[in-house]
Amino acid sequence: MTDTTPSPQETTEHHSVGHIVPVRILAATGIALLILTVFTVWIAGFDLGNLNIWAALAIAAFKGSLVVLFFMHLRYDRPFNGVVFVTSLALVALFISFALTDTREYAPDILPGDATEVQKQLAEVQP
Amino acid sequence: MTTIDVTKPMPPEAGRPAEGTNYLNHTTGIKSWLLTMDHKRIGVMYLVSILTSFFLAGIFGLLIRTELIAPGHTIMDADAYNMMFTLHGAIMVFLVIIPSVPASLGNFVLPIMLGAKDVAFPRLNLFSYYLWVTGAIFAVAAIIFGGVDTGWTLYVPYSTTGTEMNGIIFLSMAVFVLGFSSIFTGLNFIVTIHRLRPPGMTWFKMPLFLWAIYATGIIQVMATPVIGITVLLLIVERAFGIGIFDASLGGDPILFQHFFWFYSHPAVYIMILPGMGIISELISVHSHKHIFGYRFIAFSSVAIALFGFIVWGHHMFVSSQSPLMNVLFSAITFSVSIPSAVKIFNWLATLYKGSISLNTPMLYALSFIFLFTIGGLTGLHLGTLATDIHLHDTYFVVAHFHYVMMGGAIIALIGGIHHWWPKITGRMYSEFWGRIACGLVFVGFNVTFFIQFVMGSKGMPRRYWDYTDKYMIYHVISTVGSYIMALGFFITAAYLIHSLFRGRKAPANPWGGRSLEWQCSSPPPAENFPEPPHVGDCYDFSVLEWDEEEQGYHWRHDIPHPVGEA
Amino acid sequence: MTVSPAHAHEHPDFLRHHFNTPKQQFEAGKLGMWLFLATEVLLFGGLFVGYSVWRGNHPEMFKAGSIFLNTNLGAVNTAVLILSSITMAAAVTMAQRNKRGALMLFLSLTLAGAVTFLVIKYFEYTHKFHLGIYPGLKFYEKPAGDSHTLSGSLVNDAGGVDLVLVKGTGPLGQDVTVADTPEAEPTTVAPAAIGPAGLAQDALEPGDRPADDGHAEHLTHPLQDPHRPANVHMFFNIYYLMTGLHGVHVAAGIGVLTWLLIGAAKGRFSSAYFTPVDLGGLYWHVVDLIWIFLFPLFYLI
Amino acid sequence: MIAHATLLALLGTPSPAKIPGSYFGMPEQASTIAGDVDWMYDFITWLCIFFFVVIVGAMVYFVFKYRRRAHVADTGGPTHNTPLEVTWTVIPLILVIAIFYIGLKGYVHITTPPANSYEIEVIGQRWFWTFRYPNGAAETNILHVPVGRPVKLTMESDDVIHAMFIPAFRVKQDVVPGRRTELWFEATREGEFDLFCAEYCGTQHSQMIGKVIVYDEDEFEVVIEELARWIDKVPDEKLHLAGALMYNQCSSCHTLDGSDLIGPSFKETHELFKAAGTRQLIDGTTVAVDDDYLQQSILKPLDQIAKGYPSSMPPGIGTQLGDRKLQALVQFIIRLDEVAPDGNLIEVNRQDIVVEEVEAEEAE
Repeated sequence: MTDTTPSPQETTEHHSVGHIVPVRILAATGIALLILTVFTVWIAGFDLGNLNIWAALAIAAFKGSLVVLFFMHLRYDRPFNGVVFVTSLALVALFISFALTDTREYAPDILPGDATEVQKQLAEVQP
Repeated sequence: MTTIDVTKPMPPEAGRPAEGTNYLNHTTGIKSWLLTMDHKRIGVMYLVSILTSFFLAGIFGLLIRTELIAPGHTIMDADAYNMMFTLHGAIMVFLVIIPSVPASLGNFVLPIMLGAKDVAFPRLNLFSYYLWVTGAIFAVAAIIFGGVDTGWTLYVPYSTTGTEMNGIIFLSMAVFVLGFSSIFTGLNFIVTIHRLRPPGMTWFKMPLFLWAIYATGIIQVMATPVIGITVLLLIVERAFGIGIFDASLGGDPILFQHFFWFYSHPAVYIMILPGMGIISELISVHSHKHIFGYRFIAFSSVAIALFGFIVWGHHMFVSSQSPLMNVLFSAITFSVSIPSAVKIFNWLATLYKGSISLNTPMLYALSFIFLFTIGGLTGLHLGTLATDIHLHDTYFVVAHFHYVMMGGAIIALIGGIHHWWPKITGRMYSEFWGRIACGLVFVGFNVTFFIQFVMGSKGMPRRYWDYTDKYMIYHVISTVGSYIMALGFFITAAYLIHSLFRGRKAPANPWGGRSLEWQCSSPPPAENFPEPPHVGDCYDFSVLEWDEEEQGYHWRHDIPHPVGEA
Repeated sequence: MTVSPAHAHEHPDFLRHHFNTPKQQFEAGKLGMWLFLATEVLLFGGLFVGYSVWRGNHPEMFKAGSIFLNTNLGAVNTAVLILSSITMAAAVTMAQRNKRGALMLFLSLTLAGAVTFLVIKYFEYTHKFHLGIYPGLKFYEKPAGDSHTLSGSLVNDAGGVDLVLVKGTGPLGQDVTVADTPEAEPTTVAPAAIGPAGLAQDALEPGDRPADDGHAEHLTHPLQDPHRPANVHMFFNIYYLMTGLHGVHVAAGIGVLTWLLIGAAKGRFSSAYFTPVDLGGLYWHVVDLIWIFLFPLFYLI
Repeated sequence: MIAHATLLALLGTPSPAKIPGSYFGMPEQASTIAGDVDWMYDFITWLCIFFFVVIVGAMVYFVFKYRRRAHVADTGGPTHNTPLEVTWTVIPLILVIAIFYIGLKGYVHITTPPANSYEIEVIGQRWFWTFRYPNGAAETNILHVPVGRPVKLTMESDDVIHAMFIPAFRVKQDVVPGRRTELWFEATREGEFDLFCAEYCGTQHSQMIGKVIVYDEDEFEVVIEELARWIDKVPDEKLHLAGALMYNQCSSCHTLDGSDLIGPSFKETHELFKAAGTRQLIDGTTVAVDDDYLQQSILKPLDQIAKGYPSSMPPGIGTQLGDRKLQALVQFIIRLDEVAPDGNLIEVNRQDIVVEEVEAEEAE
């Protein structure tokens, strides 16, 4: 490579590498995360039925986004790095949704009470 | 687009270091190989290791075919046979085909084709080679300490509670380690292609082989971790009885199949995509004709990689997967056939009005089109729900995946080895014996596997040590074919090894290739390019001319270097 | 093409030969790390799939099992990891600003957080082991020599019988040991409406259940609770799997942080070259990220 | 399931077409769906042949026509043609959508058992199949079905995954532990057909094969009635011969000639019984080989595992036999020297050992 011909990837800020995130933003993010942790524990104390699961997951997802965007600099980073990360999350989501859809669909075919290994042993021992 | 200052044509000698030194001899000693970080040497080490494994697993394959020549006990008992087909499958898949093209040829030519000095992370590259070696050692340990008879698919509950053979944990560890070797290779190549392209090497100037390797890298990075966690779960399931997969402990055996195929279907594309990349190069170079429909081929590679992630359930149509998912997966499965068809048609169009030379690499490329077309088309029978129910787990499937995996991936690998052999070793092999051997392999392959389509549709289940007499004639033909094929491979090994010692010195560009590796000397210098190379249209052959004296092609002196014309 | 072979003057020591500029090297490293993190996400992703399906099939087991996890310790551990993430991010900023002393300070704090996390985890695990909750069915196997005994008992430190081991050989030939308790009636394995584990759909009525006050110590442990669903210890298998793999990653993180601290002490990092600190930081944040999901999934819901 | 029903409603059951036999190697047809499946199979195969001929034909023609005649570096020629490329993307797309649709129609038909199906329970075990009929009859490895009546197999596995595969009926379904899976067919011809295990299940996977025998409706009733009752018609002194008829259930693990398979050879057990000997167990104790031992080791095989052998025998085998058949097996081992004098089973026919007067008693 030459001085006069930057590679396609190179931007104008040839000599500065990476983005510096000020400590005060980091501290603010961290405090938000701690508050959210307290919040999620507090909200789990209420019996909201299935809503508990979704609330906990939503808070966790929000916390995760904060970590990724600020601690991991993704907000200031090349978009492609974000694409990589989001792709991996999307694949996990795809995997979970397909596997769950399938197991829910065939759940009626599952033999009731068929932890056979456990059951047989119990049956043999108990008179 | 970046503008490049072009003032003079690239001299044919460009990139050539002092006479006689190249990557093979610039340093010597066993240590200079074992600790090398040069992608070319790592590629060569991979090539030797992978071909050794191929030889071993090929012998297993021959033993399987020999056992099956007649019903009942022929040369081994049922347990030995079960172990044999397990090892044949596991070694071929995990140690040979998955790493074959990317790790050996990909490692060797990728940075040179790209115009880079090395891959992005040379140390990681060497590390992934040693991970491969570790995986191979684990696989050998699996044979020595207990054996494995689960089939390469490791289905639970057979693998967790059903088998008396204890090699399963070693084999699982081998798969885990080999998985990470594959991940690091893919990761390395993706970063290399993203960040190490020299000036002028835009995405659409890359040779199609690089697009294929890039698409492969995506799958390697995004799918392989799942097989890692799958075998980890398998190990804890077998060792401790965790109960995730074992129905007798409340788990779900079908879930294991989801886990397994979430990786192993995309892995099919890890195997075939690089092969398709090789064929794109071979067809174009040996026809001396610009590749037809560059963008369609490039995008079809990426499309195959992406679609490949959402079709895994078509391995589970009769597994008692829910009908809803069966229908969904069948529908998506058909979408994968389109990009493959596009590639085939584009290769044909490339042949049109070409100047086709029937030398050995080209013969392999044409064999690939022939065999892969059969393999791909018979996929239609298996993707169709109603017919798959009958054909699933029969020899029809065995024939289908051998046409794709062997007729596709392995034939492409062998073709690629012949294509780049002069570049890698600096020697020419015997063209005569090359064609003979290719013919034997081609004929033997078809005799071995085509008959298995018939046998399968007649209902012969796979993985059977014994069978009823009515299938015998097909088995006999198949076994005879496998011997013919083996003869072809032995001849190949013989003349290639012979060429190392007695072969004619290879010119820099024996075929008239246009991509950057043909602009280096044969073998290439250690540094690849002392200066960043010039990049042009890598399928524009008009800049080359034949040199009778050198018995190869060189750059035309009267034409300015074509960089910047786009 | 103009080639300036003499750009060696800006070819600093840390720049490896096949890169042309520090920026190229930095960005290659960064992309490589993000790809690696994607593989980590998918590795854990498999376990999250296992969790979802297992939970879908055995919801009652999660209800009965998660009571015995100590929410307070889990929350403290979450806070510890978040704090260590803050200090790690700060360490990167300090490296970028050439502040070596501050860099070392923040790295040390991060390291302390990692160690604290593992220490707390150690106490959580040992407490469960003390209760006789081990990962895996086969883990209960007694030493060889009496493989034919059909039952035995595990005596805890206090001299009481914690659980009875039912031991024998399964129909597939493998040795099988099943934990059971004297109190558990065979009727507790009534067939479930849905789900293969032989569990009553909701064996635990809210009234039977000890209050979740975050202190599991005074509860009868799950294997002795007569109202428990059968096989409730299977819940702990997925718990041990996921937190265990996470723990391994924390341990690896300790290695990385130590290596960074040594590098910082030797003055290897500067505003021009801080790639290892940055990449180590990315790894550490992902370890934090995964825990952010594990905590509510096991301790809260 | 709901989604499945919806699909069924949308598509309707009748399949597009039927053919009497396949051009391309499918086995004989013996079920109502076989004609559909073969039609689809042949349709796809014709399509494949068409594309194969076009592709390979073009390839061979080009290779011949444009073979290299001189060292030309470049030949010109087209480098792309977007309309053409779009065409050969879209046409295969339309074709595969069509194939998917016909496959889907057939599939929904194949996987939806009619409501009036005759139900047979199937247990897959290593390495044999057990079929149980509504009237209590049971047999291993031979499936008796009536012609012209839908039959539904409800299948469970006792150990690992197996797969029920009947090529002549074009049906296959995995049999998964912890799950109940179903498969249905309606046989169209009388005769004997192959039945395979198609999912790898270990050492004797390839011996886990059997027969489907299709009868006309009346004959079928007779056969399964006979199957349920025959053991009651065997007089006590001929019970050992009845045991010989049942030996095929044991043969994958226990030999008659003294050689070892998975379990101890019956010959060895027989000799121990004759000599009033004892057998070493894996826990180090010994047990007298007497009548009671023989019964118990069939009923509760896991309680007394002979030294040197794995504890592999499924407990279900003994309990599902019923008392009379259990006695038959015990007698079979006790009198093994009569039924298998040289390690080979003598030929026994069911008709020869069944006594009619016993039947008369039963009839009362």
